[in-house]
Amino acid sequence: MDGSLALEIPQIFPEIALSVFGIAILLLDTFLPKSKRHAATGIALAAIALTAVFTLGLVGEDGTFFSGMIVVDGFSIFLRITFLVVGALTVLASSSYATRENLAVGEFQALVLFAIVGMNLMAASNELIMIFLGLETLSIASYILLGIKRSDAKSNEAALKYFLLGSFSSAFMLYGIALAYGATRTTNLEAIGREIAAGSAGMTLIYVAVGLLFVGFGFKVAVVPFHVWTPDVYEGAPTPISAFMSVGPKAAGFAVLVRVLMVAFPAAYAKWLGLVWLSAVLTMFVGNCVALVQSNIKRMLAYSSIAHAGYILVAVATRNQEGVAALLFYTLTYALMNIGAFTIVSLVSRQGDRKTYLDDYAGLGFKQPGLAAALSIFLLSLAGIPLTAGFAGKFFIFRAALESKFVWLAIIGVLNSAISVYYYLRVIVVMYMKEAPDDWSPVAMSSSAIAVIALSVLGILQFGIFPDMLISLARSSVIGYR
Amino acid sequence: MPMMLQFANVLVFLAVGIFFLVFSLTLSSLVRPYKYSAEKLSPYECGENPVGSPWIQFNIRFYVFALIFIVFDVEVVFLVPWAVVFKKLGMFAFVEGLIFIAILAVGLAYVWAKGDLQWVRPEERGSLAER
Amino acid sequence: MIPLGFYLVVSAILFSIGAYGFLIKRNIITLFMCIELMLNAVNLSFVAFARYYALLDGQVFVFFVMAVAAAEAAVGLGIIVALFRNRQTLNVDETNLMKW
Amino acid sequence: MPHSILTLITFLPAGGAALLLFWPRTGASAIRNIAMGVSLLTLLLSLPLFPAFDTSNPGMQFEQSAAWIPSLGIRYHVGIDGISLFLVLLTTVLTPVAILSSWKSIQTKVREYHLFMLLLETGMIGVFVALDFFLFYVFWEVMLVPMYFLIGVWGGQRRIYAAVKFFLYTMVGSVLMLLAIIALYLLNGATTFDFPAILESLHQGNLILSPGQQHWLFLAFFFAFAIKVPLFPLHTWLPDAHVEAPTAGSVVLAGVLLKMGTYGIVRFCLPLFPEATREFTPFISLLAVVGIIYGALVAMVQTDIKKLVAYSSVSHLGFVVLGIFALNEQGLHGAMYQMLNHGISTGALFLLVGMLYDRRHTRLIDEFGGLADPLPVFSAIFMIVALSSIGLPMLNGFVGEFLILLGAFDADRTYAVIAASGVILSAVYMLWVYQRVVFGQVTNPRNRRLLDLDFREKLVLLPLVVLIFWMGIYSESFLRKMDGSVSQVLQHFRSSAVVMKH
Repeated sequence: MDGSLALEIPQIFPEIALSVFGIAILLLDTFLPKSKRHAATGIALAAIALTAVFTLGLVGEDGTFFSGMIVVDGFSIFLRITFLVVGALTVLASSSYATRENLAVGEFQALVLFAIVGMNLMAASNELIMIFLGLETLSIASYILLGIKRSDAKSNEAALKYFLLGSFSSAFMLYGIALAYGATRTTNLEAIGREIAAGSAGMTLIYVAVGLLFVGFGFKVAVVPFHVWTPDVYEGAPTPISAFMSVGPKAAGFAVLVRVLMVAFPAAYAKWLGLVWLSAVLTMFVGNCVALVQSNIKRMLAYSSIAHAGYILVAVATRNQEGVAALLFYTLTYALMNIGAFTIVSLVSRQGDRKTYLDDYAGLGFKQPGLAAALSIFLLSLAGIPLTAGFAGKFFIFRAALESKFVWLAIIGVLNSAISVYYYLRVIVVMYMKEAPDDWSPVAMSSSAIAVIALSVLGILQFGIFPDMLISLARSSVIGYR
Repeated sequence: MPMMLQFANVLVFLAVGIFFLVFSLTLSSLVRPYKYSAEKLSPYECGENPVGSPWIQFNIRFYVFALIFIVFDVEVVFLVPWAVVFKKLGMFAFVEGLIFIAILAVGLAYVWAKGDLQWVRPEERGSLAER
Repeated sequence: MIPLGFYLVVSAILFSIGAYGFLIKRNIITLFMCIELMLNAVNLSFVAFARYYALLDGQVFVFFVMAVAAAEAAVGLGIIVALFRNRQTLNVDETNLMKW
Repeated sequence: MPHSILTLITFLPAGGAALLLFWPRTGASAIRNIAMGVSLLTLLLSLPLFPAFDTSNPGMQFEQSAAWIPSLGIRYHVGIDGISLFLVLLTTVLTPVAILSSWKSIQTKVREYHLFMLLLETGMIGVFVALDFFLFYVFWEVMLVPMYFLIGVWGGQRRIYAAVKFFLYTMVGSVLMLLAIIALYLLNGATTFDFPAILESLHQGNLILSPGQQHWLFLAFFFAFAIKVPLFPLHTWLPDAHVEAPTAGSVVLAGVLLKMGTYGIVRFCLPLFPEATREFTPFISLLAVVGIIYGALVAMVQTDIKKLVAYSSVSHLGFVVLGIFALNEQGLHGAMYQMLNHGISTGALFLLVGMLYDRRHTRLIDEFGGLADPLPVFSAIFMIVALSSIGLPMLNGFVGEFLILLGAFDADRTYAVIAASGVILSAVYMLWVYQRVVFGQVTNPRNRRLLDLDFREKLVLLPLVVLIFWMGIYSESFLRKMDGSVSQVLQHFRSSAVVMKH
């Protein structure tokens, strides 16, 4: 057995590489003199690049490995790449942030790498145990990242709230796993699917299990009614980490949700569809309507990210390949726009994340046109205006919804995106149509932040104007998926 | 129903235990004399007079050590089963185990280098006064 | 021997106690303990199932859960310590810089 | 004529905008010249379309089609027929006029202003030339953004409110249209977003829409267009937007943006959903007539000239919709013609109001009076424009309204009669405001020493006045170009109606 296992190690090279580099960065951060520690960023980026190479090396090696624990398929590879993009942008954004807030850069980057490991394992896991481990790796890393500003009470509070609710939700998820295991004698997703199909499983247990799992994942991806932690956590967290939290764990959570629901519990579709449908509608409405009245832009983006989780749930509900492809497209592009927006927010918020209110953006439009234009593009993309990736993503999702006859879900969705335009426009209004205060202090830019913003803008326009490449990729990677 | 019988045994034990407890306590309370004095009512402090409140704040360091300890204590959970079937698994598992231990060792080194194994962290020496 | 149902009921009760405590208690450490209680309730049902089906993987799962719980405990205590250093309180009602 | 002419015309302004983006913000005059030059070049490029347009061919001309998002069957497909030809020309004419008109009045953030102006032109032309649903929707939405900024940044007191209201109204309408577009695409076998192709398969009977589907799809499309027109109950965004927008913005808004709604109805609703069109015609004509009367009456009581003009557009667009839903040649011809008239005369009116405002920084009617004395040229042109918007024979307005009433009379007499009374009302408020502003003694001393129109302002108004006369006298030369396409629309309409029957 050992031989075969040893042969399968290449399948998790990406994760191994990330972990090794993460540990290396930690040690460097400890033993190197302070002056050399900023090297961590470069190393982290190198690690991510290397991992990307390994991941792309897996293309075409579809199959399950480590006795069914790990699955390699287009879906998981696409997601792994997505997570690497998220990670790279986060690393870039946080390097300048960490120096500004004088935090330990090394710890920061290492933890981001560990978080990526967790997300990758989630995307690639074919096993409830692996899902749990990946999720916890991600969660524990993100607990620390949220609280990394040890002397800042808001950061502590964000970390604490996420920690308590996070572990609370993992308990629910675990219980769901336990019941699924009890009902089907296995924790392997495909095996569970087979057992249920064979009718040799107690359906009551299965339904309860699905419900509990949905609660668990619902917390992670912040869908109503499990969203209450989101605004506080995003507001209190170090801004690059808010960005990371709003895209990385969300995408990973949705990936797992889709895989579990479609591979393990297709038989319970009729049951979980109701959950997803209702939760999607609630999530869109609550997210958008509460976002309308926010004055703190970080909270506003938090509620907007809740709303976007709602759109993604629409894609989940469709349960067809179009839907999953749309989900992949959406999570990647959403990552670009949200990280971009949060990066600008963290720049504008100045040292100590103080200026995060709408009024702090007054007059930005003509004081620093480039920055404001970029933020406008991100916001318009979030609002789903054509020629931005946000529109393309919504377009694909609603197309999938209509294709599987979810007309009302689609109508509610588009009306919500019309509502959302209002609060995204509010920021643009303040930037361009209000005069700057007299005590205006220019926003300090940093090369790495500029890189993040530029990359995001380019990505958004690229995938917005010519989405063909990406959507075809997403489609081909979900072939035969469900 | 054999299982119920097993429970019956438990019940008997329970009853007997409770009986002895109640019996001995009541008996002693009946026979013993009642003479109160300040010394007797004070919490037992080796005959010394109690100083200050018993509710004192533990030094936060204890928590730090506790949570460092937890990690290594869980290590055993994995090492014991690994050690038990160690021979059957062979080289691959052996290497894996070593890697596992090595990672934890790195963790220990990290904690050590950060100065968390000292009772008073170097950078906190200055602020020791108000502790 | 005791039927599976008993264990499941016990674990369900423990889990509910944990969840209930999490929702009503105010001291962070207590919340923490409630979560641990829930995790161990889950462990109980895992072991019970594993024993019942005479499968080992359920018990292996328990190991992982324990390890993860320990790691969470470590991080959680760390967060709590940091919070206490800043706020001198462990009452969740007083950790309310941000309100939704 | 190169086959990519339309693409050139569409994206030339965008290119100019890109140029401005990298132009130093200092040197406003240079920026103005660039913007003016680009828009004039666009105009020059678009003028040859008029003679080159083949009257005998009712179909699409100057077509260009290229794959854009193949995996979804989305193509970059542009082309014009007799219906869109004039709207494109109208856009290319009005944009330089608008830019020239804001030569003096816009002094802040000049670069951004002209940047948005040019982007807006690209968006507007794009809407009229796009033949792929997806492309159409993209232009339709993107065009909102520059307009939103034009109103919101360079507008009047309540500009932000007006801008956001304008954006949200259109947004709500168009998202439903998006769903309808996707639905149409899926019903047609999820192969193409190409409008002619979908229309074809509809006529071939490959695509059969059940009455229910037609019903809802029509409503989704029509709602979006009706907001844009705006049709009576949905018009409330218009006065705000018009009053708050800068002069050039109002000109473009009234001149072109409103036409997108009516254009969309003619282009998409009629051919695609004939039965639903029939089903809703009485209701919509009613709304149109209500709009005509309501707009006229409200315009009558306005104290602000600009608001008056704004409400007059509500009334005029009511005529256009009435003409369209007369569903016969005269009506549709009249509607098409009236679109252009309204674009020109209302545009001119807004320009005149703007010129007054530049002089007195007020638009209240009471502030003026006896302007004929200090401002003879202004008053003369104002008279011509007012008469054209009333619909005096020999001027452009007459032809359109006459044809519309003719068509409406065929369709439904009562509506035609009521609408006719609307014409009289429009004469009342126009002449009344003219009399109050221009005739009589100079009541307000501040008006005594006003300077008459300078060369630039005359230059701004000249093309519009010329068009007013030309279109009034040689209307045939325009109608002939439209004829083929208009009758084809109606014939599509009837033929597909027949297909539906069986």
